[in-house]
Amino acid sequence: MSLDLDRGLTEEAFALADSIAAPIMEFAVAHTTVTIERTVARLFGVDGVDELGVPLPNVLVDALGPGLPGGLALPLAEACITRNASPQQVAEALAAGDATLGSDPDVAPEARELAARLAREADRRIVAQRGRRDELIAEHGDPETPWLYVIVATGNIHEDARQAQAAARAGADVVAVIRSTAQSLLDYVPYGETTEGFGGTFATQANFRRVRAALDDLMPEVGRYLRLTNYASGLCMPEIAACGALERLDLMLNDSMYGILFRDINPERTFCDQYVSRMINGRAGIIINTGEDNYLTTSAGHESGHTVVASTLINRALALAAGIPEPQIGLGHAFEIDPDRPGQIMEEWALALLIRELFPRCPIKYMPPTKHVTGDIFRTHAIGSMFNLVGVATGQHIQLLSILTEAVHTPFLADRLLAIQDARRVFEAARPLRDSLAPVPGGPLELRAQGVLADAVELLHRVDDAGMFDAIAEGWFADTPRPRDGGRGREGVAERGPGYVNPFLELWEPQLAGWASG
Amino acid sequence: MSLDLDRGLTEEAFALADSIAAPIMEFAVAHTTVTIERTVARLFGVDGVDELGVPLPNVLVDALGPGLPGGLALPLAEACITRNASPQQVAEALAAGDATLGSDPDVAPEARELAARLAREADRRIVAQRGRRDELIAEHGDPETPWLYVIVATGNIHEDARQAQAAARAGADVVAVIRSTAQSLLDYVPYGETTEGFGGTFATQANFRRVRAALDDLMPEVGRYLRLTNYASGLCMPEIAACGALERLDLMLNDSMYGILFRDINPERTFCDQYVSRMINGRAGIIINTGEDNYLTTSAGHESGHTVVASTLINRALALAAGIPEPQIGLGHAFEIDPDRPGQIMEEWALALLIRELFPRCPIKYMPPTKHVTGDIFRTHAIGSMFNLVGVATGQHIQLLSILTEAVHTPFLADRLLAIQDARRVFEAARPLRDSLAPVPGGPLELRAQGVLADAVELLHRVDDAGMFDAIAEGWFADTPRPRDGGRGREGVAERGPGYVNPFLELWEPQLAGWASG
Amino acid sequence: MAEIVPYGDTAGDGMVQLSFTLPVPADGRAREIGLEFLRRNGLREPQIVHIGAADREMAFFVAYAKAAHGVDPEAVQGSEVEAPALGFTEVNALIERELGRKIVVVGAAIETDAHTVGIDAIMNMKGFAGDYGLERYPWIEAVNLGAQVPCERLLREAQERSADAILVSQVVTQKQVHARQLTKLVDLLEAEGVRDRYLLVCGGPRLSNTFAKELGYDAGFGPGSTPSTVAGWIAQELIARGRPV
Amino acid sequence: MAEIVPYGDTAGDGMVQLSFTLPVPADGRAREIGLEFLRRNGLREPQIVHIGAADREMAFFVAYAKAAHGVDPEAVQGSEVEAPALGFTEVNALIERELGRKIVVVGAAIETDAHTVGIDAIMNMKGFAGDYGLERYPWIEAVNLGAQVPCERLLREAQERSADAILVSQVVTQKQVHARQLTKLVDLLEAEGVRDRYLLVCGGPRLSNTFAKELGYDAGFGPGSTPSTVAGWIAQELIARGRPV
Ligand code: B12
Ligand code: B12
Ligand SMILES: Cc1ncc(COP(=O)(O)O)c(C=O)c1O
Ligand SMILES: Cc1ncc(COP(=O)(O)O)c(C=O)c1O
Repeated sequence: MSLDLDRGLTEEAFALADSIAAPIMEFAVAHTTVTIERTVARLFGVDGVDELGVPLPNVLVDALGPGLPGGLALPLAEACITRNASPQQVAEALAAGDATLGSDPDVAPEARELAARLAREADRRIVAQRGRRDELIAEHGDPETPWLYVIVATGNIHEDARQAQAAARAGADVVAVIRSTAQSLLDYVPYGETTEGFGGTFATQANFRRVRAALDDLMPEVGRYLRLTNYASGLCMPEIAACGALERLDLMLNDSMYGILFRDINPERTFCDQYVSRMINGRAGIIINTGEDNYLTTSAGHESGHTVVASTLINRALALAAGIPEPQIGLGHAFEIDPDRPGQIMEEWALALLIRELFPRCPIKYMPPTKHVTGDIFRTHAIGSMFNLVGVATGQHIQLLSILTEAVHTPFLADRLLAIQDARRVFEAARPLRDSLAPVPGGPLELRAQGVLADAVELLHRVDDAGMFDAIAEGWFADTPRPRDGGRGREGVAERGPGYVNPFLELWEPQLAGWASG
Repeated sequence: MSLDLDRGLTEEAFALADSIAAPIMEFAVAHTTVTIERTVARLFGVDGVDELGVPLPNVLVDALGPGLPGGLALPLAEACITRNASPQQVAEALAAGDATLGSDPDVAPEARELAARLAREADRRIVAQRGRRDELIAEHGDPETPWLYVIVATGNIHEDARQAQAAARAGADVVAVIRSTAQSLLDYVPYGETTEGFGGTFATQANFRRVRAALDDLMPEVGRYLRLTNYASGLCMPEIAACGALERLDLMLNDSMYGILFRDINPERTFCDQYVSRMINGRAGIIINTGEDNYLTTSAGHESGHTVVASTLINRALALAAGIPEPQIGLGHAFEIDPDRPGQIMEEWALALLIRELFPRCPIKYMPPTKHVTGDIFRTHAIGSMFNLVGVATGQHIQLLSILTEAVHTPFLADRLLAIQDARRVFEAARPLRDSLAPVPGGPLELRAQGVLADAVELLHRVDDAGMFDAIAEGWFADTPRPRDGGRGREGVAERGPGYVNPFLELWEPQLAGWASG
Repeated sequence: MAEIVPYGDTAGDGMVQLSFTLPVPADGRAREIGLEFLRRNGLREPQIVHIGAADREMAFFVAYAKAAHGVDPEAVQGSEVEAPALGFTEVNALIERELGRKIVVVGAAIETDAHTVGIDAIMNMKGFAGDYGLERYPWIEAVNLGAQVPCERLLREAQERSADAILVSQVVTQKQVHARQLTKLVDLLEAEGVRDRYLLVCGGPRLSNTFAKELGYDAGFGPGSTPSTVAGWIAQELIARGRPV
Repeated sequence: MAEIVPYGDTAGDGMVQLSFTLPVPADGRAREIGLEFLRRNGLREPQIVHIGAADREMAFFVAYAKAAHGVDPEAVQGSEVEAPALGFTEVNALIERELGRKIVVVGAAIETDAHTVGIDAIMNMKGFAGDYGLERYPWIEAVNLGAQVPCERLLREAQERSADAILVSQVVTQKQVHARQLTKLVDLLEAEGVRDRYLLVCGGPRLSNTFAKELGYDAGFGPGSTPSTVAGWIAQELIARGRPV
């Protein structure tokens, strides 16, 4: 299956996306945020909470004071040297009121060295997990695409682990643990294994570890590598990315705009955070997943395909700029046009094929129908099956399975089973369609795909002219206007001053292939 | 969507089918059967039952005695003249033991004339119903294809009528009333409105009338012509066809081999009966539906596509030979490959497209998955939805809707509703696919279709060589061997002797375009 | 009126379809366990038509059975909100004529709930399924506070704007979080002694009018609600309550 | 062992899914009528998640609710036929060793039932899902009489061939026609005083071993049965009964 896309137009689209990304990257590399600094603490090995339940990375960065002068790395390293203690011990002492963050010029050179060493150690741990993944894949095998991606969302990590195993036994390739409502608005990462959540389970490092172990245990039984996912997006993107890197998550939801549009997080904050979080994801070999599917829940699906395409191009440009190679850029899109609309299936097919063709090397992620499904679970199941057909016929890489109770509740154990069984059946039964059918030149499907691409390029031109911050403020994405100075978390953004030190950036930034040239 | 079919091969296929049909037709035109003679009685206006419940047409033909000398028409007409009575009155008198069938040479010429007049009257009634259908279609409109065809099967004709109306309100275009189990083995047509049946409702003239009226009443409300269907196949093909003609059925299941293969009816009997019943169907403007779908319930669907194709070609040749024009030949085929088989959807698509292309002017009828569906009603519903997609994408004319409880029970009211809603949605959503996608030359789908056609031609060659009676005896169709002299109802076949008179054949046979030349 | 029972194949057969998962292996004993489960729950003539393994020790069942009890529709109280079938123009005309001033409406998705598409559909210009939203009504002043609004803030805004009606959306229902959050708002209004000042309305896909009333709301709107129905009901109710101008 | 309840979202929640049609219009009162119907049938915390019009006076409901009662799996009697897990070769070897003669089996779809695919799957050469049918067993003489065989004829054939086992298929179940027809055969055997002479086995997609036993059969085989299980059970049972050679 292949569309007759205008090469000139696609090249224009990629160039525009790079041009749009450039000013964002300029802003990002010039700033830091509270969560970026907390990430330094986490990667230095700081974990746990104080007696009020405040995570120690927050205790440290709060101690740093507003403006985050110079960043956390040096003061923390200095304190380590002065107290001859580990970062964790310093944090605990600080929490107990027994310490302050040093600013001792005498030990500065030594501190820089310590910071650099701690960073290299963290980097080694991350790279080791990456290597472990490669080993396990070699040992247990990698599933065919589309990968079957399911979510668990009980609120209780132990039930989640059990249901993740059930799903894997049934055939799931990727398991995502959905977060509890509103976690993305917390300016800290909760701690420990959790058993209470609404609409999902808290993303914590311990919870990651719990489900990771459950899946690792099962690989010999199911005979394939099982992937684990969680969400970076929110107010703690880089911290969660760090947790994910340490606990060997395989994919992470990481969108450059999701927090802005869907959680009213400040745009400047998000653009800084996504950059560093993506750098970590990239280093960890984690596939990022972007969230363009969400646009179609607040805008009409059949009118907004071009916003999805434009956004995937921008998300890709920003991911490349953060050092993520294309095989780790899982751009998102969705089967989300009203099923009662005449021609819907053809239009979905066209968009899915367009995304596939635009990004041949990306593990694109296809999201299921959600908004227009109803409590008629039979109808939802059938629509989901059609989504599976389009997914395999257009060669999607990651298929987030549609659940028949999408409009009712977070998936029951058996709901997920039905979804997996349907996907397995349809993928096998329809796989040869991809080589069997081709778009009729000038037919409705090809025209639709070409039209969406043309509209996307037109939108990219406007965004490029206006600049990304203004485009978002105008509500051009997801019909949701977000001003540059609005939203949560802006107070946590600070300029990287001249004395700013971040040994991770020193380690990783130079390796970037040069974002401006994409 | 169009397949690159070898014109030489398709022409060969049609020619072989004609050649296979010829000896069958030779046999059919040389014989009559008890039900053919009872049909004469019915069309002469005889209806009702005797005090033991035996239908009067049976009383008459039983009186004729074995060998059916000369046919019923003349003796009955003679009795009418001698007694100055209508055929109905003669039949009643006969049943009461007050009359015999005359063989009075004196009135023979007059009787021939009366018989011819009675036949012309019956023909006028049939033609009037046909005209009425055309009027009603002009008035209320004809639905788009694929027509939504559903079955009702409660056993009680009044519930059937109610459910037929509910289905029509929901969007059904064609309603079939399924017959009670084993009616096809009755060598008579039951009488009156019936309220007891198993797995279906008896096909009686009164029952036809009851549902016909229910649908006619609803046309103004739903704004389209509503079609009614029943089954001719069995031991009473021409009689039921006559009832259908008189009560304005619009479609009738009428297969030249179904009774033989699936009801173990004698092959000679069936070939005679199908001929006369089809002549009546043709005259009545009724679309016949053949039953190739059934083959795939006793044979494996993925191995037997070519038997379906071969059979449609033979069924078509026999229908043309009985005077039915192509727009009334609704050849049947089915979506019946095991859904767990890799490539199943591609193979189904290939077969559906092949049938569509072979018979561009026939209102082909597409039958749903039945054998491989299970009590997992969610799975069955999703498979049915895929069947709907393939149906509309390949341009099927009549789509017998899949029911989610196919493997459980005859359809509940709501089961049918879900089927209709799914079909309506998918047909609208996927209609443009037909003009959007084309088979890739040399791709798996095209190769599959070409392979099935080649196998069908090969089978036709073998059948042509062996002759149809032997082919059936060998079990080449539906994996079910049926010897020429086996099965039910052979005792009801008789040669048309030299004195044989059938005014209907005299009326209709000369109009046939000459079956031997197709 | 007499009791009615479900209609499956024919009138009076009482058939219902069920599916459920039991923590037992999907082995040779599963069918009888499933049947016994159904019988213990009062279902008659149960049939298990499908058993699938949902995990090693989990069996998924699809079943049909006859309900033991019917229901008398006449005896059932409660229904969806009954609003006058008025359109955009009529509602505005009604407010102008009967109240002579703009109705002030404040709305939000409260507490942890970030789902705004529902409340937006009712309040924003664009509306829902071709029916304009409250913002477009010249005789309604509609203020949509958006997502995850704490109850305290919603009340403050309502007070500052002298609202006539408070509109609350709740979409996430897992572990009854919606019931808790909706109750919190009622408690807050009562604690401040201002419950009577507002028409208190909630909506969401898992809410019903009856349930809303149980929680202390004046009305609850379920899935598929349209702005004009909501507007019509509010106008009618304010007029009926003879609210001073 | 303790009682178990259904597992929906989490352990112990007791959730079941239902769907049903009530003869009421799908209007504003339908939801409450549906909820009351569920409550009257003992279901707890019912939720109606979908209402569709199945006709003018017919509403189709999809619902979720909690079951009021659990079930103790240990206390449940009965199970599918327990046959030795033997394959083709083992079963033949067993018959040869223990009986030393061929087992004779006569089978049919009886009375009005024309569905032969099930009995063919068990008896014919080809078998089912890769498992050979009884005809292929050198130590079984299998006679398949086909469709719509009257009970009288089946019995006659069994007598003439001195069958060890009679195999009956019943697929159509509407209005309990299968129960009637199966009972007819048992009655006939008893009337002739030959019931004990045969292993009497039935099968079909809506049959269970327990139900078959209630009707007076020795065993009943449900959906997905395989020839080797049936053959294994018959061989084992004949041996256990110490049937004279
Ligand atoms: C869109 C969507 C989102 C978007 C929301 C974007 C936004 N700005 O609103 C995003 C992607 C951000 C999202 C996130 C989450 N969601 Co969400 N989401 C949905 C989805 C797909 C559609 C909801 C929707 O927009 N419906 C369309 C509107 C028009 O319908 P409606 O809300 O019913 O509104 C109508 C009526 O109810 C009524 N109404 C509604 N409110 C009000 C208020 C008043 C006053 C009145 C009068 C009427 C009224 O009128 C409206 C018009 O008719 C549903 C699934 C579904 N199909 O229902 C899940 C769903 C609601 N989400 C769910 C969950 C769990 C979440 C998350 C927690 C995790 C997750 N699964 O992603 C997060 C966190 C959200 C949070 N903190 O609350 C669950 C809730 C489960 C439950 N019952 O508890 C659902 C059911 C999906 C599922 N099966 O898991 N979600
Ligand atoms: C194929 C089929 C037909 C074919 C039969 C061809 C033939 N030669 O058998 C034809 C087209 C002729 C037909 C006709 C009718 N059928 Co039919 N048919 C089916 C269908 C699609 C598949 C049945 C099948 O072959 N299954 C595959 C076999 C392998 O499975 P099985 O029978 O369950 O057998 C297994 C086990 O049960 C067991 N088993 C079965 N028998 C026995 C016996 C013994 C001794 C043992 C040990 C084991 C055993 O072992 C087998 C292998 O595992 C079903 C729907 C479905 N998907 O179930 C409807 C179905 C059975 N038919 C039905 C009906 C009503 C009819 C008709 C009355 C009307 C109609 N709808 O067309 C007619 C009349 C038939 C009559 N007089 O009996 C209904 C029955 C409803 C009910 N529960 O009462 C069904 C369920 C369809 C429906 N939903 O309406 N049918
Ligand atoms: C890109 C992305 N990030 C994060 C989330 C989840 O975020 P939250 O935890 O805020 O619901 C989603 C959910 O749809 C998403 O698409
Ligand atoms: C062509 C044809 N005729 C007749 C029938 C129904 O026949 P009976 O009444 O024997 O079940 C069918 C059912 O599938 C059929 O396909």
